[in-house]
Amino acid sequence: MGKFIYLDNAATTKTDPKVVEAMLPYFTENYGNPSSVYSFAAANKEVESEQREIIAKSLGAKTNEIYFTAGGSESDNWALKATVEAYADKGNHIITTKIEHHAILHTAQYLESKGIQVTYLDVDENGLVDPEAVRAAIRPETILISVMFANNEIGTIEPIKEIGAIAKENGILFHTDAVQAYMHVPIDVEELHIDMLSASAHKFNGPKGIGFLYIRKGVKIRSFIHGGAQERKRRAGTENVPGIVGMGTAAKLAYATLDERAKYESELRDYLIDRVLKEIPYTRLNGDRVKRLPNNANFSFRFIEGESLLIMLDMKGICTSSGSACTSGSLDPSHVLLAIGLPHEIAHGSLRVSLSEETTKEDIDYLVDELKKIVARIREMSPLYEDFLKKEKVK
Amino acid sequence: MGKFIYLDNAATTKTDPKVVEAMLPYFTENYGNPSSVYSFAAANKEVESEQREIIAKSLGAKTNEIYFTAGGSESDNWALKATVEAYADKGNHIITTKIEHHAILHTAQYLESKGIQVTYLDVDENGLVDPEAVRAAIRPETILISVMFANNEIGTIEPIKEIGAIAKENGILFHTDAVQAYMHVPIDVEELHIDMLSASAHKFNGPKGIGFLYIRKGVKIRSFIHGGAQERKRRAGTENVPGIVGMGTAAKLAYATLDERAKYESELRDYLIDRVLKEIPYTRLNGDRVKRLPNNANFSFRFIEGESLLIMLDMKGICTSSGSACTSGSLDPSHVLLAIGLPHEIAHGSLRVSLSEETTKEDIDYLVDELKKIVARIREMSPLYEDFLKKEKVK
Amino acid sequence: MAYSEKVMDHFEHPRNVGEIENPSGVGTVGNAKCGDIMRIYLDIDDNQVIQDVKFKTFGCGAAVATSSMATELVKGKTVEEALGVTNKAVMEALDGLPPVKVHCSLLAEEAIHAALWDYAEKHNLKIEGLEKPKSDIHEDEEEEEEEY
Ligand SMILES: Cc1ncc(COP(=O)(O)O)c(C=O)c1O
Ligand SMILES: Cc1ncc(COP(=O)(O)O)c(C=O)c1O
Ligand code: FES
Ligand code: FES
Repeated sequence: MGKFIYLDNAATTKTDPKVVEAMLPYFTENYGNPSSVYSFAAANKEVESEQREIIAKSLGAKTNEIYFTAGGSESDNWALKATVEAYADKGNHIITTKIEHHAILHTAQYLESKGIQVTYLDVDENGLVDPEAVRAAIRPETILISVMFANNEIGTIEPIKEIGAIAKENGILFHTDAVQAYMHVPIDVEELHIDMLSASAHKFNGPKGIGFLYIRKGVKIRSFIHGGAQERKRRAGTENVPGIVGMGTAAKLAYATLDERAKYESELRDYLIDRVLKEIPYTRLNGDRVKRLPNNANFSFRFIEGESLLIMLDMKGICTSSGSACTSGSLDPSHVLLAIGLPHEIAHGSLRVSLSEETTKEDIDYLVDELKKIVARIREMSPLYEDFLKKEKVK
Repeated sequence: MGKFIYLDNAATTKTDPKVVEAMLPYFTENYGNPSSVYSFAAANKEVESEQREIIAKSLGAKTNEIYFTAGGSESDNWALKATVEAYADKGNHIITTKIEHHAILHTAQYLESKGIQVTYLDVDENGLVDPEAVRAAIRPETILISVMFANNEIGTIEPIKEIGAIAKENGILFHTDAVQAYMHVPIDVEELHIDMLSASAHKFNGPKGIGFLYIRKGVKIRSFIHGGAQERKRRAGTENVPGIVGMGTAAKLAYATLDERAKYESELRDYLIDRVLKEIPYTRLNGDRVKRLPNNANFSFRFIEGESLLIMLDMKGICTSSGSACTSGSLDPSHVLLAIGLPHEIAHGSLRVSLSEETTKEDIDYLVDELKKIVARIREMSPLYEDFLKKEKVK
Repeated sequence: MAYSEKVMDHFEHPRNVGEIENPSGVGTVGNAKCGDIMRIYLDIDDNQVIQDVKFKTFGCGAAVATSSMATELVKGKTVEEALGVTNKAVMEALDGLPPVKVHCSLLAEEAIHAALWDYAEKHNLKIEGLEKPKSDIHEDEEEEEEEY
């Protein structure tokens, strides 16, 4: 297969073999339905609750504040839709931002179609939300503020603590989509005044198809999936025991290494950013230089279209992405890059590189060397570059 | 551990080791996000589509009519909630039955709280829905009929074909919760006029946390989980590739053995039913004697409370249940048993035994032998039995 | 993205990339806003035979491959024959394109037409069947079912 360098860990991660090993017995041996009476299955209730505890601890939360879901998208949908229902008598306005993941944005748009008022806050050129803008957007009928912890495309980490404080001060619920941040930066729901938090296991070396929603005790919460009495009657469906064990195990492993991983990855990330900006002309870094996920780098190369770049990198065995994976079916430029003010044609030429602890300096060097060649080659082909050079000459 | 006889396959099944084996590479090797551009991950799109095809074929459906979900409960919620939304301009009435799984019932009740009219049809003493009652319940504003394929407690198989025909005749959508029936009885969505069908992998030796909703082409369908463009923009969330492969593999294996399994299990089931009814007095079979799932037997033992029975069987290494697993948190007698007309005290003393192809005649003999002893022992303790015996004596 | 081997080949080794000095005709279509611009240069001799053709493309893999294939298809053809090189012909020559990428092949057809139009204007010719190219071809692009 030749070279294979996986640099799209923001899209999904490899499930840790230790995680898979922990899951295995729950498929063919301890396969009981945790809601059953007999001991064979009831033991799985215990196992589940251990995983819940691991996750709760990692957030400074209580065990019964963690609700398992099928992933980040379900958690986001649940948080928004259920809050809007439970707090309908208080108001009908929610505040979010223009750079949320589609799991929030499309849900908010859906809610708009049901008569909910939604404010989509602007961000600055680095993708930062201004806490004062949050404050200014609050109305008497505001029931929820939902601001992502860190952006999935440009990696910017939002001022969650400040926003949490403003929410608390105003008695408004605060939800954060931490799918990209959880287990990549430290999070304490008390310190940050977070009332609800979404996460997804496959973003931290856990399995796909499992995630959770943290819901602070006291928050009125309605079911999103109605039915059986699982998850304290809040989320119906036979528990995905192997998935839950996988997520718990991944959380345990990731929590233990959080600091050193963050340090390692951010040094490598900075090395990557420095080399690219220095060695490839007409290039910009998207997202905040400092307030950024340890494993994320996002560049725009002028005169270049993203897909060609991805395919050429793929031919060299390098996996990267141009925006979020789940919208790659779409041909529109990223709403995030437009929100930070990039013109369309530059937004089209962006590249997201997301590292893992397994990424090496050699990988990065190989990436940058290939990138230089590929960018040069695509620019050769680009009518925009031609026009640009002609104009430059005239000057 | 001594004896271990698992007779609760309606609650969940053992994941087939072949299924687990098929899933394994998708955790640690082919872990790519199927929506990504590069070939490493895009290959998973193909794999996904192969699984979709296996499932479609097993139902006589088209590949693009299968939508993956996180399980039966999500499928049921999606079918009902999205239909109500998409067809709001046509009407606000849905028809279902009193013996549905809670994933349907609680969803219907939720919809009632939103102003939807719901008719809950009665069933006869065997749990059968009368197709003519369905016809009689239809109103001009009826938009959906949802009748389960087979009941999860008493195993009764409903007259789906007749109901499907009535729905079709009247231009009304027909959904069936086939979570218990799929891969246990043959289903052809064309022949049965089914427009939507819910299924869950862990009920046919696939993994937990994955299921699907069949949606006939042409049915207007809204998203239930909003976000990314997965599942033809209908169900957001990074695809659970190992889960999907697990479900597809399980479907393939189960489809190939459907007839012989059904034959084997129903013979064993009949042997069990005959022995119990003959050897344990004051006992009745719940559910239809003939129109019944091959693997389900459900008994009521008078003067007995179900939980004691389960625990004593558990002590003998036998796993069974009294109703559906997901309501075992509740102390109410089963709504299904009440719907078929059992008085409360008898409904409390019921036992569901659900077989698998691994169940042997020896297992059944052991169960019946133990059951006889246990039932006798509990009755010894029962004041109801004491009263009954005294009354009998007087006669 | 399921590209055919032909598409990948033309993407990896695009034919006729570049510029022609003093071309007989040049056409640029597309819109950088939508993420694609294609420019085709034609060198046409006195017998209205296309002697040389070059392209530049800012666009996705399909756009690059269709540009490359389109230039191959028109090279050596007469102006009239070149008009017959439709997006369908380009797609077929590439063994097809994924549905979301069909419009990229339209771009190639449009770019050739635009270059021919430029040639006709410069030489005061009227070419039968050639219409003034639209500048933005993305207006009527359709994806699958609409609602969410
Ligand atoms: C008839 C029926 N419908 C729905 C469900 C829900 O399926 P799941 O628990 O996989 O969500 C079940 C089983 O629990 C069932 O038996
Ligand atoms: C910020 C953010 N939110 C939500 C999601 C959705 O998570 P999932 O795909 O696990 O449903 C993702 C990733 O896809 C994400 O990056
Ligand atoms: S006696 Fe224990 S549940 Fe009622
Ligand atoms: S050129 Fe528009 S997406 Fe291919």
